[in-house]
Amino acid sequence: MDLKEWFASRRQKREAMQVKQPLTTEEYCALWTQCFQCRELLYTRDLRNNFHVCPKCQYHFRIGAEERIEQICDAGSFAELFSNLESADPLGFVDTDTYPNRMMEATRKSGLKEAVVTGTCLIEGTACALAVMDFGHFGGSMGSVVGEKTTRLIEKALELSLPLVIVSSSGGARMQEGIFSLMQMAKTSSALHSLHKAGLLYISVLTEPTFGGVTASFAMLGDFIIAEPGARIGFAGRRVIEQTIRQKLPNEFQTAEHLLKHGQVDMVVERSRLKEVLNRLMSFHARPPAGQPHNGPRGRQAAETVSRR
Amino acid sequence: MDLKEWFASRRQKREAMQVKQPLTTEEYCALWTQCFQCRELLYTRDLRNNFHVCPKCQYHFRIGAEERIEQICDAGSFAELFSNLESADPLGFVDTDTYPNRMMEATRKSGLKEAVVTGTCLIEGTACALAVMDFGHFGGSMGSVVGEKTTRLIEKALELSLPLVIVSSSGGARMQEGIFSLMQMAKTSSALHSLHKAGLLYISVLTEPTFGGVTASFAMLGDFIIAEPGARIGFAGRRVIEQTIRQKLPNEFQTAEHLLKHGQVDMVVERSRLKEVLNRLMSFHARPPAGQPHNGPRGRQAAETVSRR
Amino acid sequence: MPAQLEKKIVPLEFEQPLMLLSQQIEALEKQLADNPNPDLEADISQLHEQYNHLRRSLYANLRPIDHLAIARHPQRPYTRDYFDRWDPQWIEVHGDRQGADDPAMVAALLTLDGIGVVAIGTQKGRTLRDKQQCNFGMPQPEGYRKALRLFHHAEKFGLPVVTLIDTPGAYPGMAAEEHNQAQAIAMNLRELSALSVPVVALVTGEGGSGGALAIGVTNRILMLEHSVYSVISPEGCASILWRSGEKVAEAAQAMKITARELFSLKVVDEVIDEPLGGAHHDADFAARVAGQAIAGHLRDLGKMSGDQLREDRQSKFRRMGSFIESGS
Amino acid sequence: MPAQLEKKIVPLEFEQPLMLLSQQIEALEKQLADNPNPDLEADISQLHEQYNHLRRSLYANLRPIDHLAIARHPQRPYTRDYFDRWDPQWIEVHGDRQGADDPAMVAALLTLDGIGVVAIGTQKGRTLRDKQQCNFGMPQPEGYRKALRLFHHAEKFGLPVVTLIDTPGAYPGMAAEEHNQAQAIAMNLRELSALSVPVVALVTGEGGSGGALAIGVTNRILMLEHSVYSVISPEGCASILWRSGEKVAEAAQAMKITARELFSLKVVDEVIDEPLGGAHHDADFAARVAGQAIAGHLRDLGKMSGDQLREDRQSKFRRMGSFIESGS
Ligand SMILES: [Zn+2]
Ligand SMILES: [Zn+2]
Repeated sequence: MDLKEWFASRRQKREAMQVKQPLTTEEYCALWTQCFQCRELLYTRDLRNNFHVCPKCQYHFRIGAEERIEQICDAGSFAELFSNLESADPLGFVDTDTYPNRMMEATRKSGLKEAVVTGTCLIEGTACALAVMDFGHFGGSMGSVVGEKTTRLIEKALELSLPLVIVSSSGGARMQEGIFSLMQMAKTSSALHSLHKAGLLYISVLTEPTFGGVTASFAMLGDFIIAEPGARIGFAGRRVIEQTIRQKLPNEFQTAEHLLKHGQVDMVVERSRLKEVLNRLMSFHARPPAGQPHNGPRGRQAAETVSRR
Repeated sequence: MDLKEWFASRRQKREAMQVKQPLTTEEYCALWTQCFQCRELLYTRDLRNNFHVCPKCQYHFRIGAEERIEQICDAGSFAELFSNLESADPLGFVDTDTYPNRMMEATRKSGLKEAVVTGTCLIEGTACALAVMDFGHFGGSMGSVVGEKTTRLIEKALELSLPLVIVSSSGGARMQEGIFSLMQMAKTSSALHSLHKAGLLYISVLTEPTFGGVTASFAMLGDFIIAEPGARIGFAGRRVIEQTIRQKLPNEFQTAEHLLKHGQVDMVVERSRLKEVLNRLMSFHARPPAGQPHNGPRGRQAAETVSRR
Repeated sequence: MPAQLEKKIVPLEFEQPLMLLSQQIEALEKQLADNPNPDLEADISQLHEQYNHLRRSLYANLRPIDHLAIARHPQRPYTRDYFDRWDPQWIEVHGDRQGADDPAMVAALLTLDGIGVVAIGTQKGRTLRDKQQCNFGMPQPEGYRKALRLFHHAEKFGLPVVTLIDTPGAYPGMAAEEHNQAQAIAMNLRELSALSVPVVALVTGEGGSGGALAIGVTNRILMLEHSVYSVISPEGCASILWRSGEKVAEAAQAMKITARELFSLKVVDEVIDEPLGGAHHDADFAARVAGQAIAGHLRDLGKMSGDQLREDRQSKFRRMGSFIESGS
Repeated sequence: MPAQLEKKIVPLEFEQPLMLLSQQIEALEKQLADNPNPDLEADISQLHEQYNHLRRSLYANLRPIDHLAIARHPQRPYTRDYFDRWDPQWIEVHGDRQGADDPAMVAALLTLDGIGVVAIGTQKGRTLRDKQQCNFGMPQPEGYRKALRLFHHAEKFGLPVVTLIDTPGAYPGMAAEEHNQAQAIAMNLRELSALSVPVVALVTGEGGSGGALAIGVTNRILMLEHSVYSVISPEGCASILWRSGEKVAEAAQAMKITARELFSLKVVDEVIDEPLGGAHHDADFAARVAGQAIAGHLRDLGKMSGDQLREDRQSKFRRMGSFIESGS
């Protein structure tokens, strides 16, 4: 079988699967993946071992919450929290389909119950509260559950004096929850005020893509904001802006690198270094400064708390 | 005697006076003044009664500290403070003349001992601490005495829980005091932090011209910043900028109106309304808001304190 | 002659039947003036009655999209109209202190029913020039930063804050993105949530998305009867979910954007009645009623301490959302 | 061969005699290599001695304008050079969060002699491209606002702050004025004065006016031996007071801009010796000595409480100035 035939058969196989049953992770990650940017054909296992970053052009593929957690948490340290929350349908929303049907579809595609996974973990030995959004679930849109889980995680960080890391990826609001979706921006931001006042560290990691209500709330409120290379990040979507200003936007507009230049993110960090950088930032801020008694060894206390779980 | 002759004789008279003795205010304010902007010839007494604002084109003439105090304080209410401070010559500074000689010359011209006059007063019945700078004295430059008097006034406002009003007019630093001149920026700004934390109101009034170290310290730190129409205000001088960027600046650049457009001042207020606006702002912030017990009637207490003086 | 015709009010599409009837009445009244006739007079009187009946039933049965139309009526009172009526001597303050003054966000010191407040509101602009200057009510980051400066000012001086919301949303422009619109909004959400002074919002027209919420994290949220508040414009929602620009009415219906629906959902604390037909029929009246309602809430809130006010506001938004929690 | 020639150090004007001597030595040494000769060897040895003597006496008798020249030496170590040597793993953080990242103001998290600090410094740029990007070390308002963000960050986390000063001053440009350079500096003065963490400044090169002071309101002010600090550049002072671009040396003399003079005036707390000829002769050494000095002060300051640190800093600047107070 030559490559062309192989692709054709894979396509057929995929299509067949899509109508029959949810894809397992194994099946979806077929043997070969073509780089979106440089078009190189990559052996999927290698790609995965390389953090899903193209070894040729450094293109950072989107990854789901599960893989992200694998990449940045110490093995086995992630303890999920608040997984018992599920979306309701407060408006009885129907567009061309009902909201409950769309939720089922999202879960079938992503294997997740919601667009954010929350919990505590160790990152190179440093304990923290971690939220990871998954664009693959309902476009990473923020409904009541995303807002609630994130808020509860912030409260958990406050309770345990843990640093907080949120890895964002979102298309924006969950329109099907109407005003409730909007209000999650206020809820999460307000909780972050308490965290801020308590002097706890919050690192926001922005990944491809992060837009709308998520950007305009917790994602932009980090003490440090890290973006992944090439990630597109903004408030308004590219198309909306182009329609408004009636001109084409430059290619680099709203990329991580563009945001760095415009002072919106602290650093652009390749995925392979993310874990290390997160740990360094957390360790740096956990250490009591020379002779300063008013800043306790938060990190260490916290690690004990988490490992006691 | 026709007008031309009259001018000639006036010029002669002036020149004669200048070599003989310091001019008194009476002599200096001759009968007629030509508007710098519209060239209209104005009867000086009328001009003075009109706040030294051209009735034809609204050009705001520079006025000295004495006249400013007259214009905005309730008659007889101004009680000067810290007039016992005089400049020293810490560097033994000599350029083409000595610093002490230049100080004497400045005093001869302005009739003032220093470039700022400080005290307490009532403005339409509201007590406040007031500093007024005088560009006519040493170009309103900030040396140790300007910094010290201003700082003491801020401390006085803090002590008496008075709102603070500073009317600025300055060419910048007093170069003859070298580093000490620079440090007045830190001294005054630091004192304003205490005032700010104490929740006291500070209104900064910017008048023609306000530049350099004064702008980059207390003048820009007001809770409200008011500018006089047409006043030129900035950090760097126009000429320095033009030399740096090698192009002509637009006419309106660094005017009060330009600053308003660029979000740097709260309002541009004509001189005839300044007293009223100052009072309204101070009264507004003195009043305890409805049912809010945590904001006492500062204004009234303060007025008693000042009238008890 | 019906009052709204005297004031040259532009009729909305759903108001066409009313307008036709009113034109008929006008024509007959002209005829009557030229040629007095008791029968005609009786007819006219009956038509007047019919008109009033139609008017009441029309406004009693508005669809969400009709409310939206009223909320966006070009003659609807804007923020400056309310400020003018509440305190003719209100003091405007300008600027973010960092480079711009955004006319789409108006900041004021004013006295409302005897209470000195810091008032902030989005402004759409009335004339074409105003509209352009105000970006049709869409603030830039600089506008949100001006608001934030005034929020902190209010905190410093213990002044209550009133916000008026009437915006399609934050401006989706290039400079707005580059100046970090998202961060400007997020900071306002965070800081506004934690003020220790009473904060009350009134949605006067359109409450558009995060751009509205950025001045809407308040102890009380009031809405004028015909105002709307939504996470995305019905047009945007229709084009994304229905992939059709024609399904705006359906989107408006599905999202529950009207004052009364949001009151039922417990997101909004009070719906303020407007003059029949909308606030633009009697701006003075609308401003008076709205001002009194806000002042009432400020007086209530004024009984709380700073900590209580912050706690009240934060727990209000803490509760927002709807989800299912299974036993874990 | 003298060390500084090996490193291809660009000589300053006042260093010309040294350079001539060094060239002579070089020529003779070449000759010696081709043609061994004990007399020549003795001559050379004597010349070396003479060279060292001249060098010591030259650097012991520098005029203010010579210090200025060393402070501005194109090979002088810049902020990034110090950071690299103090902590090769230092983490750079960027941006004012509001639209720009100013390369003329570098912000870092780094560990200095075991102490984690927030470090801020002006950066002149080494290559032509760097220089242009860094505006030759003249920050824009956005740079000062980045610094302010990091000052507040340090306060939140109880981290000491170290600032490195090497700037001709804030940038006198059009956008800088429109973005309110003055306010950016003033806010830094106010906020920096009130931090409750230890703050130490080191003037490494030029301390230019308000643009330097904006990161210089610190508990301790240290200066490298050849660095300068002044209210206006000697050039600016000469052109204003002498109305002559040729009186720069006089102006530099009159203003008392050198580290030792400012130490005598009690404005500066410590003068840090540089390698003979200046820090650019041995950047590693200069960085080590400076780093140890700073760390020492941080350790001293670390014994104070937050309130004491603020009080210490504020009263330090409260005392600055020289005036006559007559009995009132
Ligand atoms: Zn690739
Ligand atoms: Zn005139």
